[in-house]
Amino acid sequence: MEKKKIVAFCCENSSLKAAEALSDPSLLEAVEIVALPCLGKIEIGLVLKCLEKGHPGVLVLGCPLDNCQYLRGNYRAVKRVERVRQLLGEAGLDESRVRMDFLSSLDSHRLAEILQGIKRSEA
Amino acid sequence: MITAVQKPFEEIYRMVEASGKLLILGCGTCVTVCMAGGEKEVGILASTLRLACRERGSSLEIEEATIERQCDREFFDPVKAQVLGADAVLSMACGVGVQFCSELFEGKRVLPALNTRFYGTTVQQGLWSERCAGCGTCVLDRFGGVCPVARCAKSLLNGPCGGAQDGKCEVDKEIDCGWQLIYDRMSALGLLDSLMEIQPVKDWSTGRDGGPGRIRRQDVEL
Amino acid sequence: MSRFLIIGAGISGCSAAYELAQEGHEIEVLDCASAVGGKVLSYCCKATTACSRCGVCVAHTRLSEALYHPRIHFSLGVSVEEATRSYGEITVRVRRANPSIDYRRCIRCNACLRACPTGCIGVYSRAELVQYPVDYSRCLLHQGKPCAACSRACPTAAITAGSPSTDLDLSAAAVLIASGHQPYDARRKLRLGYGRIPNVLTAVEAEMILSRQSFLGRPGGSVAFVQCVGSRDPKEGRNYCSSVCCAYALRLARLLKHRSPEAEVTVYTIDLQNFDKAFSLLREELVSSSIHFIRGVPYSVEQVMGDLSRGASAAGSPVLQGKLRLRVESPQGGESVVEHDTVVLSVGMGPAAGSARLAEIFGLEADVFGFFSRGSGEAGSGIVTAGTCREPQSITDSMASARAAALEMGRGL
Amino acid sequence: MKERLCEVGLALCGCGGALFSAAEAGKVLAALKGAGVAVKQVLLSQSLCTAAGMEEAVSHLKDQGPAKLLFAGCSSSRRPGLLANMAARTCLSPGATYGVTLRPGAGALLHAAAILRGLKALAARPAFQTRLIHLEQRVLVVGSGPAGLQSARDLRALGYETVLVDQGVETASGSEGLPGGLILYNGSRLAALNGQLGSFKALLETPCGNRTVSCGAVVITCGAGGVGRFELVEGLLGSGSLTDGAGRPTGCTELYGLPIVPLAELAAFVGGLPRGKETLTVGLLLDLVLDEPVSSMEEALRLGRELQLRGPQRIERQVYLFCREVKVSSLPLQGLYDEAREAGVVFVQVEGRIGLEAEGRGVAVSCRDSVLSAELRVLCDCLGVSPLGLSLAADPVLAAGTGVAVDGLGQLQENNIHLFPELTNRPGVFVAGPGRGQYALPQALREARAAALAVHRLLAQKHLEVELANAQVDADKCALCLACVRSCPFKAMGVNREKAAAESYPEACRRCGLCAGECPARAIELPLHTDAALLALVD
Repeated sequence: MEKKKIVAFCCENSSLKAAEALSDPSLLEAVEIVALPCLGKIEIGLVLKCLEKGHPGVLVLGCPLDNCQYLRGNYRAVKRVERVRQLLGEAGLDESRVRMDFLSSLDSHRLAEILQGIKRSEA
Repeated sequence: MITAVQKPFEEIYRMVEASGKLLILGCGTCVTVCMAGGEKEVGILASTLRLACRERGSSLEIEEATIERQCDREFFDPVKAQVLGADAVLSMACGVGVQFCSELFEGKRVLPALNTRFYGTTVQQGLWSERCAGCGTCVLDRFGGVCPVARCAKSLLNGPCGGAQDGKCEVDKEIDCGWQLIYDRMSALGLLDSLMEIQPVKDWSTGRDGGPGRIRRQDVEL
Repeated sequence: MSRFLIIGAGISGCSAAYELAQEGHEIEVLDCASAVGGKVLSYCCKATTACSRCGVCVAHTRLSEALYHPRIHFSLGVSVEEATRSYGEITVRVRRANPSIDYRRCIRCNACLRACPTGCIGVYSRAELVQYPVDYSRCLLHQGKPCAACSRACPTAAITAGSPSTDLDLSAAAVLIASGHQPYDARRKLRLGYGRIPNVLTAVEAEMILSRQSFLGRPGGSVAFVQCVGSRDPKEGRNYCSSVCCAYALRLARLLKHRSPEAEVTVYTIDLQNFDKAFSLLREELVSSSIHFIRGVPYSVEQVMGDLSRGASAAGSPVLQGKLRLRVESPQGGESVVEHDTVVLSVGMGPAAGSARLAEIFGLEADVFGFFSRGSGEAGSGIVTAGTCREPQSITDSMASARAAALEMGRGL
Repeated sequence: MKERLCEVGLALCGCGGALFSAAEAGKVLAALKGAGVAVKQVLLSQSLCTAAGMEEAVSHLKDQGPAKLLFAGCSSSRRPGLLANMAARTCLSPGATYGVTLRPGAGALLHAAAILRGLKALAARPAFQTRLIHLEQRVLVVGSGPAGLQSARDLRALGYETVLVDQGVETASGSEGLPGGLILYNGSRLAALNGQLGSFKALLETPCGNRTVSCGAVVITCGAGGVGRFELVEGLLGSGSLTDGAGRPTGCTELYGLPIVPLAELAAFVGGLPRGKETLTVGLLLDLVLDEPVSSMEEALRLGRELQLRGPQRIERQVYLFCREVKVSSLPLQGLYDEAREAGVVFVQVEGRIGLEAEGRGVAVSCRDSVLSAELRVLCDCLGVSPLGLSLAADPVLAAGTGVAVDGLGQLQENNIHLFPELTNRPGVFVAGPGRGQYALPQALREARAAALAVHRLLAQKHLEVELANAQVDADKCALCLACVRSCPFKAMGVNREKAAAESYPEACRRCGLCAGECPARAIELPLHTDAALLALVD
C-alpha cells in the first residue's frame, strides 16, 4: 500500500496561494493538500478522521489572525486545533501530529521551509 | 434545556475498553444544543476512541448513530438493529436518555459518556449556567423571577446567608450571590417590601425528598 | 464607456484601473518599470501569528486582478514624451521599450524565459501574481543587436520585440497620474554609513530580504531601527513626516522579535506616529514584548573594527557580522553611544524622480516638496492624481485614494 | 449521468498549438464520443489561458445555453484566480465552472480521459438555483459631518435616494451644504437594522416617534462623536486622574467650577477669562488615555499657535501642549508644528499617567516628561481637553443595532485588512471617516467617496442574482441551538420559524463554512465543499 502523506488543510485565500507560487513545486509532493474556502470550515472530526485513516499528521495552514477574509475563521480554527491536540493527548497520541501555522499568500518561502522540514524528517 | 459535559476521556475509555462492539449513540436535543452529545461530538468521540484503541492495541469496533431524542421510545426505531448488534451502547444523552435506552433494550449494557449537570441556559456560546433545580414547587413569583432554590448555593428562602462579598457567593467567587440578584431585581421592581414576608418551610416532597417524580394527567392520557 | 489613461502601474494606478474597468471602461496603464506593481513588489508580509495590516497581500490580490483584467492593458517600460489636448480628449505620446509583453495574452508558460539568450527576462511569482520583468540593459535589442528570441518562442504571440522601442499615441478622456514616490537616498546621510557599512540597510532592503527569507541575516542579534531618515529634515528640504515609516518600522520590529524572540530590537524615534486604528494597542503589545523605544535619532554609525573575523555570514545573506557603534544625540542634550549588529534606516518618501517632468507635461502644480498635494489639475482638465505622488501614504490609503480618484474620473463628479 | 455530462459546454485551449489543433481536438472529441459522451457545445479557443481568451470563450459558450462550462488547457488556464475572476465577471457561478489541467503532448486519449474526469466532477456538482434579490435604490447615511455629507453628495450625484440621519439637531455645515433631494432626519438615531442588503429595514428613533426606512445599503460616518461636557468630566474622574488639592477625587459639581473645557470651546473660554493676571497659562491636553488620531493634534496645534500669537496686548500667554507623541503624519502638519513651536508653545511629551489637581482657581497638571525624563508640574489657568483622548468607542447602541462588529478600541469595523477601508462584517453596511475611527479630514473625505463608490457598485446592478450555493441547513437535523446564528461573522444566519430551523440568507452568506464547522448537529453543509467531498479527498 502507498504510504499516506501528511494532510495539509489550506485556506484558499492564503496558504493555497502561497503553495501555488512556490518556486519549487515539487516540494508540494511532501503533503496532501486539501483546499478549504476558509479555515472556519475545518472540523475537529475531519482532522481526527485523517489520522484515523492513517495519515501520519495534519497541518492546518491558515492566514494570520485578523487577516481572514471571512473575519473569524482562523480564530475558530485555532480553538478547534487546540481541542484536537488535547483529545490526542488524552487518547495517548503525540499531540504534535497536528500542527497549525499562519501563512499569508506571500509567505511561499515560509511554506517551503515547513515542507522542507517535513521532507527532512521523513528522510 | 438539560446541560451536560463529556466525562474525562480516560474514564470513558476504561468503561468501554472491553466492549468488543460499541455503538456510540448521540442525542439530537438538549445535549446537542449544549454541544456535548450531538452528532458532531459522537463523531469526535468515536474517532478519538478508535485512535486510542489503535495506539493501545485494543480491538474495539465502533459504530456511530444519533437520534432525535433518547427520552422517547419512538425515536429509537431506526437504530434498533444497531443497538441490538452492539455489545454495549455508549450513550451521549443526559442521564434520562442513558436510563431510558437501557430500559428499552433489556440485557444491553448502556454506558454514559456525559455527566449530566443542570437545567440551564446558554449565557453565550461556551458558557452555560443553571437556572432551575426542578424542585417541583415554583416560588419564582415571590422572588422577582430569580430562584433562591437554584441560584443560592444554600437554597435559602429567607434572605442571604451573610457570606456573600461584593455580590459574589462565598461558595464560589465566580458565581453571583443569588440573594443579591433577588434583592436587585426586587428593588428595581419596587417590591422590596414583600421580601420582608417570612417564607414558610418549603414542601420538598415534590423535589428530591419525595422520591422519583411522577406526573399523571388523565386529560391527556389516551 | 470611456477610455482612460493611467500613469503608474503601482498599487494606486492598478486599484484605480481595476475600479474603472469594473465599470466597463477601457484602461491603458503605463509604467516606466518593466513590471506591474511598483514599490509594493519588494515589500514583505509582516504578519506574525497575527496580521499586522500592512496591506501587501491585499495589494498583490488587487494587482493580479488588474493584470488579469480583459479591459486593462499595460504598457511597461514606457517614457511619456508629450501630451496634447483637443476636443476634450488627451493624447499622450509615449515611447515603450521592447520586448513588451501583453499580459492579456500571456499564458505564463515561461517559454520566453527559456528562450532569452541573455537571461534578461526574469519571473516574479508571489501570491497570485505572476509576471515577467525585463532587464532592458541586458537585452540584446537595447545593445543594438537584433533579437526576437522571446517573441518567436511565445506560443500566444504576446511579446512584441524586433525594435528596441515602439512609439505609441494613446488618447483618453482623462488621465490619472499615480506616479508614486521614491524612497529617500540614504547615501546622502554620509555619517550613517549606508552604502559603506554592510550591516546598515534601508528598510526597503530589509523588506526585500524578509520577503525571501525569515531573518535579516542570522536569527537573534541586535537590530536598531533609525527613524526619520530623510523625513522631518529641513536641511534636506524635506520638512514633512513621511507618515509610513513608523508604521513599517514597528511592524518589521514586531516581526523580527517574533521570528527570533532572543533578538534585541530597538527603535530610535523623534516621535512615534500612529498609523493604525489600533495603534494604542499595538504600542502596548510592542512595549510588553520588550522592543525598546528610544527618543532621539542616531546621527552616526561606525563599524567597530577588529571584530570581522567572527565566522562567515549566513548563506545568501548580504549581512556580515561585526558590531556597529551608533551615536545618539539625546533630546535633553548630550550624546550616548550604543552598539547594534544591524541598523535599519527607515527612509522616508519623496516624490518620484520623473514627477517634475510629468508635472510639466500635464500642467500639474507641485508643492514645495514636489508632491501633487494640491490634488488634481484644473477643474475640467481631465487630469487627476492619486496615491503617493500626492502625499506620502500607506498602501491602504493609496488604495482608498485611488478609488476616490476612480469615482471622480468614471462619473465626472 | 451521461445526459448530464452532455449538458456541459467544453472550451478547449488552442493557444499557439501548445495543446490542441483542430485535428487534435477532433481526435479528443471522437475519443469522448467513444466513451458515449457528446458535450453540448465545443469551442476551440485561440488562447484560453489568457483573460481575454477566456472571456471570449465564456461569452460564446454561455449564449449557446449550457449551464456549466468546462475549460481544458495547460496549467495556466485553470489558475483559480483567473477562473474565479472570470466567473465573477460573467455571472457564472464558481460551481458551474471547472478547469482541467492537461499536459501538452500527452495525446488525445489521455486528454479525453482527463476531460471526462472533469465532466464528471462538474456534473456531480449541484446545479444551483438562483434567487433574484431586489436592491432598493435608497441609501441611509448615518452622520452628517463632512464625511457623511460627502458620501450623501456623491450618492445623490450617482442618482440614489439618500436619507441622512444625525443625532444632532443641526448638521455640521447647516443646511446650506446639503445636496438637493436629500431626506434628513435630525435629532434621530439608527436604533436597529433588520433584513439584509438590498432591503434593509432601518428603525430610526426620531423626535416624532419611530420610523422605518427601507434601504438597499447603509453608510455609517459618525464616530465616537466627541464626548459631551458632562461625560468628559465623568471620564476624567473615571480615569482616576482628577483630584482636589488633598489628593481626594473631586466630585462633578465642584469640577464644573474648574476651568476645564473641551478643546473646541477653549478659544471662547480663554477670551472670557478675567484679566487679572500678568501671564495666562493655558494647557492643551491630548492622549489622556489613548493615543489620539492625528486630527486632534492638528486642532491642538492650530489652537496653541492662535492662543500664543493672538493674545490681547499686555497679557502674556503661555500655552503648554501635553501629549504622548507629537503627531505630524500628514504633509502640512510638520510645518504647523514648527510654527506652533516658534510661536512659543511648549510641548510636553508625557509618559504614563497625567495627574490633574485643583489648585486655587486653576488646575495643576503633573506628569512625567519623556524627553527630559523628569517629573513636571504645571499650574494652568485653564485647560482644554480633547474628548477623543478618553474614548474612541463608537456609540454602542449603533453598533449593537446594526450588528457591525467593533475593533479593540470599540470603533466600528473590525481591524481586518480585507475590510479596509469601507467594508464591515455586515454585507451592505459601509463605514467611512469617523465611522471607522478616521478623523483626519482629507482621509475621511476620501473614505467617504470610497464608501459611496462601494454602495454604487452594489446597488447599480438593481437586482442581485445570487445562486443558492450558500450554507444549507438540514431542517430535520437542526436542533436550533443558534450556534450558527451567533457565530456567523456576517450576520447571514437567522431562524426560519416556519421550518423551525436555522437558515442562511444567500445574499449575505459568503460561503466560508464557519457555521458548518460550528454546528453540533452537523446539520449545515457547504454545497461546494460537502463533508463527503472533503472526506473523499483525504481517503
